[in-house]
Amino acid sequence: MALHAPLLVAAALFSIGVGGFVARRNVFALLMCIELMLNAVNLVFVTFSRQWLSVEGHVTVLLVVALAAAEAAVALAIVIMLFRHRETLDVDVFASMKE
Amino acid sequence: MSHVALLAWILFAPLAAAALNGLLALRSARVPVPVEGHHLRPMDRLAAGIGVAGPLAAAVAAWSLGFAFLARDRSLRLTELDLGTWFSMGQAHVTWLFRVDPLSLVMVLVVTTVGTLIHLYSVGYMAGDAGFPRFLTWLNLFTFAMLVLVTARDLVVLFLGWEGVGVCSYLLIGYWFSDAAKAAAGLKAFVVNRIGDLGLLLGMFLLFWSMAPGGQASLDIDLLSAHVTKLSVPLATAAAVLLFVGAMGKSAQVPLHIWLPDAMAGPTPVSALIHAATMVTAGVYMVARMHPLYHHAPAALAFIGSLGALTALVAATVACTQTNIKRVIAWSTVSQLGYMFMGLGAGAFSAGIYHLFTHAFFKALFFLSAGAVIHALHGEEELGRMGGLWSKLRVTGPAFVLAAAANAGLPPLSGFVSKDAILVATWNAHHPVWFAVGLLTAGLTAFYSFRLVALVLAGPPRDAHLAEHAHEAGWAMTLPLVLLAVGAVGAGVLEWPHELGGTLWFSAWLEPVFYPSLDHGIHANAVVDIILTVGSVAVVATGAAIGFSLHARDGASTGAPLTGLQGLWATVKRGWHVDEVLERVVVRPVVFSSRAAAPFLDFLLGWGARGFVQGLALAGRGLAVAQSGLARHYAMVMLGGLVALVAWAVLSGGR
Amino acid sequence: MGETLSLPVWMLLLPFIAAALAALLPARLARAVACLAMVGQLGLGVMLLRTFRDQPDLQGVASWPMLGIFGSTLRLGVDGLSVFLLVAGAALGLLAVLVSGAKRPPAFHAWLLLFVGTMAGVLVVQDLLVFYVFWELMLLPALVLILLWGDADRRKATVPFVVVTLVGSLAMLAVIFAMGAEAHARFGAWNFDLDALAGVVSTWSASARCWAFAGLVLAFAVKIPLFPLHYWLPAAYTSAPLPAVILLSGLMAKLGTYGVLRVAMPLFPEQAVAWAPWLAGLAVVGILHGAVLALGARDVRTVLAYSSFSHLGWIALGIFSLTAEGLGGAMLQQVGHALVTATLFILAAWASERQGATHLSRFGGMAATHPWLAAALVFAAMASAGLPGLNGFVGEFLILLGAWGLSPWVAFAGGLGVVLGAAYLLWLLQRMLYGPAVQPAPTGPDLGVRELAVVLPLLVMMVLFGVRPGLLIDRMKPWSDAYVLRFHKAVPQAALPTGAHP
Amino acid sequence: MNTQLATYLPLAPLALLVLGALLALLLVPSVRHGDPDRTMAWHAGMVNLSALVLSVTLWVRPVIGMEPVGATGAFRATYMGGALVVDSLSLLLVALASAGALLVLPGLMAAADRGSFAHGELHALLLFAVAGSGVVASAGDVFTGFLGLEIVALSVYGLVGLDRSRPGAHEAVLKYLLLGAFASAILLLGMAFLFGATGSLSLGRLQAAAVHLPPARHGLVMLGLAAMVAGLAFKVAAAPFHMWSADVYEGAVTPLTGFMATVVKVTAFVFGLRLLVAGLAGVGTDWQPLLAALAAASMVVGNLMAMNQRKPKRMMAFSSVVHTGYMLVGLAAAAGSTGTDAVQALVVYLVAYLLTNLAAFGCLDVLERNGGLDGAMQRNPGLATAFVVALLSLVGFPMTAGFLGKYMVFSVAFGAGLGWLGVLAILSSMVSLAYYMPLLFRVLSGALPSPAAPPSLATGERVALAVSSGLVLVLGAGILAVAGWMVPGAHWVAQWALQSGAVLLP
Amino acid sequence: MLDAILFAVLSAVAVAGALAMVSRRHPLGSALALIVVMIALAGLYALLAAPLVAILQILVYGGAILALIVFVIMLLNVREEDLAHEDGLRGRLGMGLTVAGLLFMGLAAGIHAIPADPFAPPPPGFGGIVAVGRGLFRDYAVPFEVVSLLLTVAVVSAVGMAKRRLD
Repeated sequence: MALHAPLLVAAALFSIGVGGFVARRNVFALLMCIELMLNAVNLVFVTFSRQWLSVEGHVTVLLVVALAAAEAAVALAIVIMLFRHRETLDVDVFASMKE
Repeated sequence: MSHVALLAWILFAPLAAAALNGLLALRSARVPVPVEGHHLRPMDRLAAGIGVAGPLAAAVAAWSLGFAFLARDRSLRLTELDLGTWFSMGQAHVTWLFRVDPLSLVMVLVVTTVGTLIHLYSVGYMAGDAGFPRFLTWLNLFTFAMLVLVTARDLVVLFLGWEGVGVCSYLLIGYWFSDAAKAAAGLKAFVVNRIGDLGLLLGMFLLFWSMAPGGQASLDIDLLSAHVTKLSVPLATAAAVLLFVGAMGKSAQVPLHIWLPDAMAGPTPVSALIHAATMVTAGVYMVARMHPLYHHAPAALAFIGSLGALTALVAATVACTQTNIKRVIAWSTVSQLGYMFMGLGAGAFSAGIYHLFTHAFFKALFFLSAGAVIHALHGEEELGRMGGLWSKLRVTGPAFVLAAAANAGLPPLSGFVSKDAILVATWNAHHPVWFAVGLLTAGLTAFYSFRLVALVLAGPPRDAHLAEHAHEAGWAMTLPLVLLAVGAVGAGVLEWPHELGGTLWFSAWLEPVFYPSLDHGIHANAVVDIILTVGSVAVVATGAAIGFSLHARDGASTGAPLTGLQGLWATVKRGWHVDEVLERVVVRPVVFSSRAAAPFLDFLLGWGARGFVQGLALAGRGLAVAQSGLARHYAMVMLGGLVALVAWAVLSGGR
Repeated sequence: MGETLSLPVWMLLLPFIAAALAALLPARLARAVACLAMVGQLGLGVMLLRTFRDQPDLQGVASWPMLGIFGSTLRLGVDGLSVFLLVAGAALGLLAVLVSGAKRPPAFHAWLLLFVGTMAGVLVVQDLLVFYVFWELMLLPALVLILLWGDADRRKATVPFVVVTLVGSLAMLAVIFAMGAEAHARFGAWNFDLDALAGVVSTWSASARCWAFAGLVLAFAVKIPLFPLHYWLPAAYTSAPLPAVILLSGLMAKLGTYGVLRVAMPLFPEQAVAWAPWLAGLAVVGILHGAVLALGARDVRTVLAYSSFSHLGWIALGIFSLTAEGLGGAMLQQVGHALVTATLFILAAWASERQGATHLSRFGGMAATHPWLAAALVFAAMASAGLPGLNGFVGEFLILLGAWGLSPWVAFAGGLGVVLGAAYLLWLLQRMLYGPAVQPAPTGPDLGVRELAVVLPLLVMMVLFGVRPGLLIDRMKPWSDAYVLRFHKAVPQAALPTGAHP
Repeated sequence: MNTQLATYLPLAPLALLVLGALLALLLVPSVRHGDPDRTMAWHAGMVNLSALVLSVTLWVRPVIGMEPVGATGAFRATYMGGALVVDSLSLLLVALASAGALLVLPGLMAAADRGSFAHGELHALLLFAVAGSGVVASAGDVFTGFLGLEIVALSVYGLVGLDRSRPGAHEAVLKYLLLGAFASAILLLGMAFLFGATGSLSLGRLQAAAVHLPPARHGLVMLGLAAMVAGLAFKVAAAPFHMWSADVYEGAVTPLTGFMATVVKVTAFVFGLRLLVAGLAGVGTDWQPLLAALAAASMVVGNLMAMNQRKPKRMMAFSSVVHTGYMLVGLAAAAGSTGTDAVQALVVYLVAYLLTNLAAFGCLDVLERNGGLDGAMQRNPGLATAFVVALLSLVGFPMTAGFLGKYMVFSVAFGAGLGWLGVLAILSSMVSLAYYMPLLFRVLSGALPSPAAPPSLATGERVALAVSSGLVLVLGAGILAVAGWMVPGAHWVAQWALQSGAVLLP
Repeated sequence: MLDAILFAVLSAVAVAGALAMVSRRHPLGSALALIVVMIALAGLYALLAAPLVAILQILVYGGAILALIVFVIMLLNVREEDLAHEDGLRGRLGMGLTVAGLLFMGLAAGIHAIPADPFAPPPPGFGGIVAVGRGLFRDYAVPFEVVSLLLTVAVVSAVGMAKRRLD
């Protein structure tokens, strides 16, 4: 099994996440898109540590997972706050500040 | 007293007088003392004393210097006063160097002598005027500037005098500044003169730089005269013409003559001193002073002569039509100046200067007597309200007639001699056209001179009331008239033609200056001269007769003598519309650009600068559409950036 | 290499110290301090002139080591070019303080002093970076003086003034950086000393030097101002308070021409020669344009502002004629015009406050009501019109003479400025002083003793410098001769104008 | 004390910050007696102050365990096999961060008193943010540094989001968080590729690997570089990754905006220095054009956007985008030069920028609270003067820190063969006049709003503004710091910056 | 060989799940799709000799994080109308995915440039709990500690914001 395939999968997942992020309006969808991107990154890390045969990649993946958790926590807190505030999950509603 | 000291006296006595009077003027202007009638206030007496003493001292010094010169060998008739460097930068080195030689001395004598008389006259004439000390200040200052002009050895110093007299003339024309029109006349005089001065300046520059390669870059008149022959003729011609442009401004040659008639707005003594006797002749003096240059540039001489002839004729015609006594004389002055330049153009420098000399006397007399008339009529200047004053003005009348006769050139008065000399010179210099013009002008001159005499003195008064109260002026005014009359009559002796058993003392006096170029060395043919003289006298006599007879009849109008001439008469009376033409061609465009064009240009500049900024701001607004406030739009832009970066990485990745 | 504290240094420091004092003291004291400081400054200037040797070299040199990041050493000093401007600056500063009303707040005087100090800095430093620093700082007092104490439409006036000036000097900054980087590459250390830079840039490509010269000239042309860059000037001059105007038109404008002489031309002589005819042309256009505008202007301050613009054109013309005569005339005119323009602005301001208006349609007949003021005004106007015997003439004469050396046509066109100059000045006098007295008639007394004490010395100096310009010009001559000579060494003779050959 | 322990002394500032932050968490609930708010404030202030003092002291007098690097007096101490590094640069960043926190603290407390925050979370999160930049400062590998950045980011999210008073706060924090997470993911992707190329994320090994990189791996490095630069560009708000900044700056309470614009940005730049100049020095020629492009884009876009802003805060946001462009010019120049000049210039610019913007935002905060900018010079000369100083420094007017920074950065740009970028920077300075000058004019001669009440500002704010604007002037005066006539603040900063550059060199 | 087939299947599932996730309108649907992706990824990790990571992936992600998300969705008892009415989602998605496709092509090109050398056989215990744990707690203690700090901050911010009654 070669190096390219997993990387391409990761790239695909990442791009899909990005595509979703720029397209969706539902805040949960956006959060999940970010999770998807992070997972793609993890795949890259794992792949390369498989290649270098170093566990550094694995460790990093674990830390990234933690990071993802942290971001998710704050994000969800914000979502709760906003939902209480405006009764909606639509991020496009929050566009009062612009040119 | 040493000659240098005399020269110092000549120069600085008027200056000192000006300074003292200046203080008085400031004082009196600040603390006005009410004037009652035609009387001198105490301060005015003081001012009068100073103001007359200054030029008088100068005159005395000048005469004694003159006699001292006479006593000397003609090659030694030279005195220089060196007051050190004025400024020195690069190759330009200018010194305060004043020099009196026979030519300068003639001018100095004219300025101081006639000047003194006019100062004296104006004491009477201006008595009771609120600004009396101021008037004398400027008169004195003018005398000083004029003396600087005629004694300067360096063209730059000469230029100082040149502009100095210009300023004094400006101040004196606008002396009654509360009358905006009078002040404006002064402004016009100064600006028109400035145009001439520019020519003079450029001429100096040309001379300076064309001498520079030879290492003789200098504006010292004598040095220039010494080296002028090294110049190529075209260069010399150009320089000569440029210098003459200055003379055109100062000496009121067509088309820069337009300021002189308006200058009559000034008090009459001013007209007499500045605009007849002295300042306006500065151009003539300058050209004569630079005679080596002009000899080196015959084309320039021809130009000068032709322009002089033109001026003489045009001005004479206009003079025939004027109805203001002073304007008649003013135009006649322009005409006479043209005469002088015609003489210079013919290379007859001494003749030109001689006419300048005599003209100073009889024209001053003309003006002063006219002034006396005006004084007698309480300021009335219109011929239409004069006439029949002969009986009233016992002194002024004869003086007026004498002045007119001299101006007309009736023998044996001085005017006849000098004018005849010029006519003969033009003929001998093979300029028949100039001669013809000169002759015609002589006739016209006689015509308007006696027209004036007739309209002022002869016949029944046109305004009985005015004539009733007409009175002769006091001694301060009549004495100068008498003395000037003597000069006007007697000055002819100095150059009485050989043919009539005279000797050319005047030419001889000037010979060391113009030698060897005296009258192109043309040996006058006595017979021809006689014929010419007789012819000219005949023309003058007829002109005089017509002029007098036409206007001496009672009820003679100041208008066109023949009804057929009405249209032409009007045109001529307006000075052939030169003023209007210049107004359209020069003044209006300048005014337009100053009021509209130039400000608009600046507006465009500012607008352009602001427009640039506005353009940037507009571009910014274009960018701002992306700043929609929607997170996903921002993300989209970021994504675009990321794609660009990645693409760049990939493309540049494979080394 | 020179001591650390010399007269020029003191003249640089004194205004700043005094400014600090004045800012802290109450109003009356502040004015007194400012007055004293300027008197002291003038005294220092006189001492400087007494000790000044008539040599082309830099004198009263002081130098310190600088922080390595900024350069090697900071040299200060004066030479024939700067010494008189420095003294003139002191005199104008004194004048400005004298005519600034007693009711001005302390800050006003502090800013005035800062203005003088920064301009002194521009004049004495020989390090391009520090020169730039003072050059920019100079703008700040000007800006504040106009913005805080100017008249109604001051905001409109300052925007173009500040923006145009800053843009210009930023162009200079770019050039300075490029040169500094070059020097750093050469010596391995930052160095902005003018002499050092002159050696550095000489190796640049022609096009690079061309751009650099353009950048520098742009910066200076804005201050002069040279023709297309002048549109900020009238508004700034008219809306600034009188003391500020005195310094603006009296000295700051001259610093533009000073910069050209001190920085642009020595660093890039070939470009200077190549561009001289065009720049001279712009100067002439400026002369005529300014004169024509002054002729048409309807506000007394505007007339004087444009007249100042026109006269600065003369100075620029003299410089770009590249002849000893023109240069000398320009240097003389730099001082002479400072004198005349300050006098004119002061007298005009006094006349306006008596008339209660600045628009000329409200003037008239002042010669009758205020004869002494009128006399002074006529006198100053004549000096400004370049009447021989007064201080305006010699400079203009030499400048035109030099201009002819560059090209007769330039001299002719510039000469038209002489005519127009007379025209607009006399037209100004005509409208202010002559004619029947207007209603409402001007109020207030004629010139008082204190006013005379201010203005009489100026008039006397006009005559003095008119009759004995040698007092200034003879001491400038060694410098200008050396300058022109160095120029001839720097460039092929063929490139120089006909008049420039010795 | 025994040397074993003494060798850990250099870690003291970092440790202090972290422990201080954690202690704050304990304090929040536990303080009952007295005024808990003041206690928290004192705590935060003290921790920051001592961190500042400690780091400066350590810079002035290095202790055991800090080996000198090069001849510039720079030093470095490494711990846990290079996982933690304390060197001149890290000390500088800690000093800057804690100083910045100190300077915004009074403003934030005033905001808290107005009911924006609860003091407890405010101070805790502020301390965490500073601790985060401490982590970035001392991170021995890229991932740790990134985590430090995330700590800063998360605490700032918290600070923005906690604000009750401002309606825009929620929207601001939402955008900030979503886009921030997006950018972090991109950054992580780049990091992953970098790891793939070199097999490690430790800066030391990265440096070694980048020097002699097998051509086969080059493409991978470029890929990672592109993605990481994109992520970093978001953190420093460089165009086209800047768009969040305007909205977030507007939404956040002004002192907090100041903190974001200064400390956060400076921290990200230090991370960039570590990653690019130290880690990837070997491939510097590759990332130079990347940064040059970003710099140009930031200057152009920032200027064009700033010109049209009505609200001063948004204007300042875009102006800080422009300044990011200037800093990127310095960073790009650092790639070309083998010497330390460019880094020194950039670091000096960072300091100047930090002080200037703290002063500017501080004044803006107070002025906005007290009747706007117009005519402030008449109402409160002191405050207005501070603001004018800040503005002039933003313009790059001589005798201000801004000029010092621009002078150094632009000239190194010319020196590093980036002349075109230098010229562009000058042009952008010209254009920037178009939006700085109006503010200046408003302050100096604007129409006085009625009623013209003198501003009310706390002593702390007075001190903060005086200190920041004063330091701006001190730095600027450095150019005339001849013969030791005046305290050469610029000299010290330049020295520190020089050493910071030295420690980055391989 | 078996690995290859497994890999292909799992990647296909992952990508399909991802596409499903971004295109589901209701967040719950997306969440379920995401879980599928997670599990598929776990499989890939296992194939890439990262057993521990694979396990943790399922535990933490499949368990914790998504549970959290779903929990919040439930907690807020979002009604249909509260959802973002994603009208025009298809269009936006098409657009977004196109641009993202550009990104993918870029990345793919970059990846393609890497020499595709086959993996060496992993040493025994590679990616096992021992190895990773040793790495985590010895060599990478610092980042580990920092992450703990990070989590603390996150908690503080989250609690601070979530507890606040909006007034």
